[in-house]
Amino acid sequence: MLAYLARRLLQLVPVLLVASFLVFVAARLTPQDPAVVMAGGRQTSTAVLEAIRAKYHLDESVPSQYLRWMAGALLGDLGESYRLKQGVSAMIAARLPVSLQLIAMSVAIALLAAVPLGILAALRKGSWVDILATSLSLAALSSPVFLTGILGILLFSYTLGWLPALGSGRNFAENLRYLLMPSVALALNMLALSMRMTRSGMIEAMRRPYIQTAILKGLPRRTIVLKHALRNALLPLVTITGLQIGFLLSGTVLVEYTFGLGGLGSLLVNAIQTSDYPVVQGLTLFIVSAFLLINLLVDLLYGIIDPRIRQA
Amino acid sequence: MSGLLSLRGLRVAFAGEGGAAMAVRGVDLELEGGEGLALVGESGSGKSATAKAILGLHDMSSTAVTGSVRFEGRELLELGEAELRSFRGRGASMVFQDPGTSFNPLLRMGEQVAEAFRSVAGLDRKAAREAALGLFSRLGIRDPVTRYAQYPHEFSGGMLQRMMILLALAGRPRLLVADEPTTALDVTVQAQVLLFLEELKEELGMAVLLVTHDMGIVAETSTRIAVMYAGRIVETGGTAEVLGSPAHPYTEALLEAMPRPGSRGTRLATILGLPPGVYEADSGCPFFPRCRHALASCMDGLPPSVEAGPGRKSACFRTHSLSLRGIA
Amino acid sequence: MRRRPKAGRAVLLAASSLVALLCLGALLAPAIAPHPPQAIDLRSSFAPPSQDHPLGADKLGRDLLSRLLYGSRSTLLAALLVVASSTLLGTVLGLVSGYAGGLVDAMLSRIFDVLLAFPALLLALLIVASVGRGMANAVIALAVVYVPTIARLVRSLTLVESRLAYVEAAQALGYSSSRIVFVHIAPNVAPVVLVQSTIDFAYSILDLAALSFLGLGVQPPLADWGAMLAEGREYLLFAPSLAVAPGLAIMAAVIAFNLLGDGLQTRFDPGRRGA
Amino acid sequence: MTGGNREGAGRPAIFEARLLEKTFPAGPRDLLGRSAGRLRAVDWVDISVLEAGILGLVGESGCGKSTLARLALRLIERDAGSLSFRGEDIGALDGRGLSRLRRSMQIVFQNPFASFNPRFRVGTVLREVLRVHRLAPGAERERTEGMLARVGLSKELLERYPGELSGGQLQRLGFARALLVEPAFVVCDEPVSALDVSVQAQILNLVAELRESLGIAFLFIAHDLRVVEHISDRVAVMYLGRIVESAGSGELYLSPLHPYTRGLIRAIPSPAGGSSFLRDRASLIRGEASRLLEAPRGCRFRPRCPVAMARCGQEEPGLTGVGPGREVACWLHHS
Repeated sequence: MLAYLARRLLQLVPVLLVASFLVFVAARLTPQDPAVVMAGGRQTSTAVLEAIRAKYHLDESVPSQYLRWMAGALLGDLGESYRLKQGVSAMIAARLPVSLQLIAMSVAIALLAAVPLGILAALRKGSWVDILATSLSLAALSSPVFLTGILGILLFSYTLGWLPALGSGRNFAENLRYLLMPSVALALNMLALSMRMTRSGMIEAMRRPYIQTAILKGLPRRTIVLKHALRNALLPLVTITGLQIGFLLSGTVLVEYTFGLGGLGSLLVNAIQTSDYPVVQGLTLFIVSAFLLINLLVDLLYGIIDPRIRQA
Repeated sequence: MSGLLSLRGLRVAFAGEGGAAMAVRGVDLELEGGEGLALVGESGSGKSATAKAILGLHDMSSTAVTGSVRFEGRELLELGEAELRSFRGRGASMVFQDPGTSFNPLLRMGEQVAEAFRSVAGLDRKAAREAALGLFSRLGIRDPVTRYAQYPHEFSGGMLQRMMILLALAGRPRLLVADEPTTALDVTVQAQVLLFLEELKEELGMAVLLVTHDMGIVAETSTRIAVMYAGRIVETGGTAEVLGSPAHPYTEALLEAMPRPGSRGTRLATILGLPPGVYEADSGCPFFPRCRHALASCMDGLPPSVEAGPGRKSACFRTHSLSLRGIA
Repeated sequence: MRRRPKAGRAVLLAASSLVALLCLGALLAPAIAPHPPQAIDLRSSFAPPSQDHPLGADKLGRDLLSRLLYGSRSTLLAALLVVASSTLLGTVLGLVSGYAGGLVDAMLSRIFDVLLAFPALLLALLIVASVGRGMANAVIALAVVYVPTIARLVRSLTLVESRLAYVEAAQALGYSSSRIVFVHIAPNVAPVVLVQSTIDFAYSILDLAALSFLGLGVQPPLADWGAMLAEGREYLLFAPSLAVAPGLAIMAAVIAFNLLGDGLQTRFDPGRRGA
Repeated sequence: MTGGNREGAGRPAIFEARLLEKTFPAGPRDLLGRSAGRLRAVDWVDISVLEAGILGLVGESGCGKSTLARLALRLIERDAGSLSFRGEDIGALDGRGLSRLRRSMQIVFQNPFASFNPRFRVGTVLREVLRVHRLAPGAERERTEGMLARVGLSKELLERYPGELSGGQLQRLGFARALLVEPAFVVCDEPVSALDVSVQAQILNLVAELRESLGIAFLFIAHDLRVVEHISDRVAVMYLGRIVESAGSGELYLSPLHPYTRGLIRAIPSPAGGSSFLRDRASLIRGEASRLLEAPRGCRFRPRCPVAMARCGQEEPGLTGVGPGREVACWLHHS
């Protein structure tokens, strides 16, 4: 297992290096001159622009700028925002908690609902529970998060007045209320997909010969389902977790934007809209690294569930 | 004489894309306590579906099982889920074809064995663990404590099948149904597993219904044989008698198609054509189109199963007028 | 019991009719839209639904129904471009990668690894941020984002097919690699690719709308569902239909393609090969 | 060498392999994902098939017999060793040479259901062979129909899809496809193991008939010793990547020399009864073959051998002639 972990970590290095280079180059490809952006976009004298370029090493070659940036990144310094003149790392740190809480709540909501629903739908295949769950999951899969969000605001904030429409609270507890609607909106897609995977995994698992062995042992149905079938049924769900997390991170951007939450997603959108490239590249690098690490953790989880993978 | 197991007019039909797929079309079969009976047939003959029906293992949402399955006088097809659960493992038990898929790949082997002792034999956690470790030792597994914590993929196919057999016998059932238990194994391992099964049969005295396609295995293991064709039993009798002088043309054809010592350089007899499909309705003897001894009259209805000697039956119109070749 | 073929056929029929309806609406927009999509009429600002404006009008008095109808054109066309280009490229790369193996496979796989290291929308955002906003760039960005997913899928299918005896038989008969890949393997992976590209069609409608919603896709004043929704969001309190209507249009289109994907999957899935 | 046997006295070899070797990466992997071990799938194998002869190759699953089949046809590449067809070194052929070889050597596979592209009609499959090799231009229909008749299939099948055919029909079709290029040598990789006994008999008869009438030579691979002995002139027994015994078919069956061969024969359940292994437990081979990840110390069969000696743990016996046309790799039979 340790060797497996080490091997997977080692494999991450080149991927992350190339990805970071892509991120860096993408930010350099833009038609706008960073120096002009930094100067506030107004007409500025060439001398001032030259000074800005020299200060931020924009006059150096792209590879050397990249190396400088990466060296900083490794030490936790992702550069400085053109607009706000703040350190990108500090900006990320300030906005991370909201995003983390949002994502954590969404994952919890999605999985807690999806797995039982999926099991139920699989065991009662063809029943009204199954048909209802499958149809609703289609709707949930098909609704853009910003639409779900807007409908939620219309219903729960404007009409019923139960939940705040926009913004976030001052602390974790207050946030539970503020983030409830955004996290449900964000969770729906994952919930639907997870429900479908659990359902099909369960149906498949219940057909396997080892389930017949379990039946022969005279085990109660509960044990057969929860102990023998469920683990196997969850394997396909774990397999697509990487995909799900990708959706989740993408969805976070939209949800934060829709609900005016001050998290990483809205930071990214604002930075892109205002051509604040240090923020764009720093934040992208951060998200990509996090994404890769989560995927690695999921792979390890897969190894924990499935001994055949662990020992391969 | 009250038998252990009695099948009467057993039918199994699966819901398929072309309607009801009739896998078993009326099987009558008797099994005495402690007896070894082999159920033989080619693929699609309905032998596995018959075996699963005895244990009530068909998925009832898509399968219709009708007729009668009596075990020690009790009608199994009328049992509820709870009664079936206590019957399985204690009354009758089963071993499947592929030991590699018979065990849950994600659970430790020891746990899977101990679980059976807890459930079927009613042992507590500690006693079940002891029983499982004892089972490991009995199988000659070195270092049973380490192996207890290993997973199915770390065991060989032959070992898994032997474990499966012992698991199936944990509740001391009077009948063991073995569905092609050695088909997935190599021939040397097959011999080991068959021998193992034979020893257990002697030791525990349970009846064994062995489902197989291999006449050699039948001859080695079972005192009686039932030959299945297209969802029906066409011939039953003592193994030596049936193989030595078959009463049904299908049995004869099967035996003649087998390569055997001394057959080199000769043409093997073959059975032309295909068995009737699972959706096809009966018309005359099902073997008629492929039968070398068929007469035009064989198309008139289903041949009844008739006496063909002491303890023997054959479902052929010409049972008494044919003299068929067997193997010496 | 297997899902009954009848139910599968009903899903397929419903989905195809929905998709057909969408395409018809987009094609006939100039004929059936009551107004030109960009026609400003300040007297009708925030007009409620009426004979003249069946769904009402927006702040500039532009007819909502007409804008929705025209919006479907850009959405469907853009999604089609994204899916067609990414499927074509992804399939070819996946086939080659899976069949050739060795160095070619290793290099392509590493490239896909890197692209897949980005959450999908994030990569699209990054590309749009660097090449500039607008519909054409959004299409390019999403096409790039979708290629590795398709390629991975096709690669794994190709690996499975390559091990089947019919491919080995073709090799033993001395058929050329390109014949084996494109004549023999490709038709056998096609059904799965078709299902995936249908689902991708649904996803690309969502992603395109998301880019427009963030102001990085189709630019105003062009009629586009995502952009309309973003605009309408500002008047959510007193004219909710301006945001909700385009949102529901997006959802309906996505449901149609997801349903089509589901239907195709049940159609292709059962018993593809004997034994 | 496997060549000089009584059955084929005077006939030259059509196909020969010498010191053939193939390993696959296996076992635990290191930090860079490379496997430490190499599975020795085919380990110094010599075989030769005579013109119009049938060499049977028998062994249990994982012994390397299917790998050997693919090596012979160069569907996969060997690590070492030489291959020759009618005296010509075919190991180094590429491009045009290989394409010419494909017309001389063909293969029929184990699983008939996977052997055909499910999307092509039978007629398309067969005509494609002729087209690619530019055979019988203009007479494709006659050729394919003739070939179907040759393997005992009706020409109505031309319009059917493989999914509509039975296993036996598909396996005949496999022979038809292989025979269209008029090969002189056909490798059969477990062609009957997926089939019922009645269909198996049809295929065995077909192989015998093809050899008689067309003079085709076969390498016939199976795990069923009875099948191999029925169809072959000579039989080679393979164990964990190596040939351990070879002899004329009848001779091998009557008087096996290698303990493995003996155990293999004893393990076959016999429908005639009498020779039951259940009554003669001592002759049973113990244990199961495990994968060879490194060269074994001593004889590779020793862990399961009922008659192993001290020497068997030190040195691996080579295949040695012990009589006319008989070879065995066992210290018991080395003088």
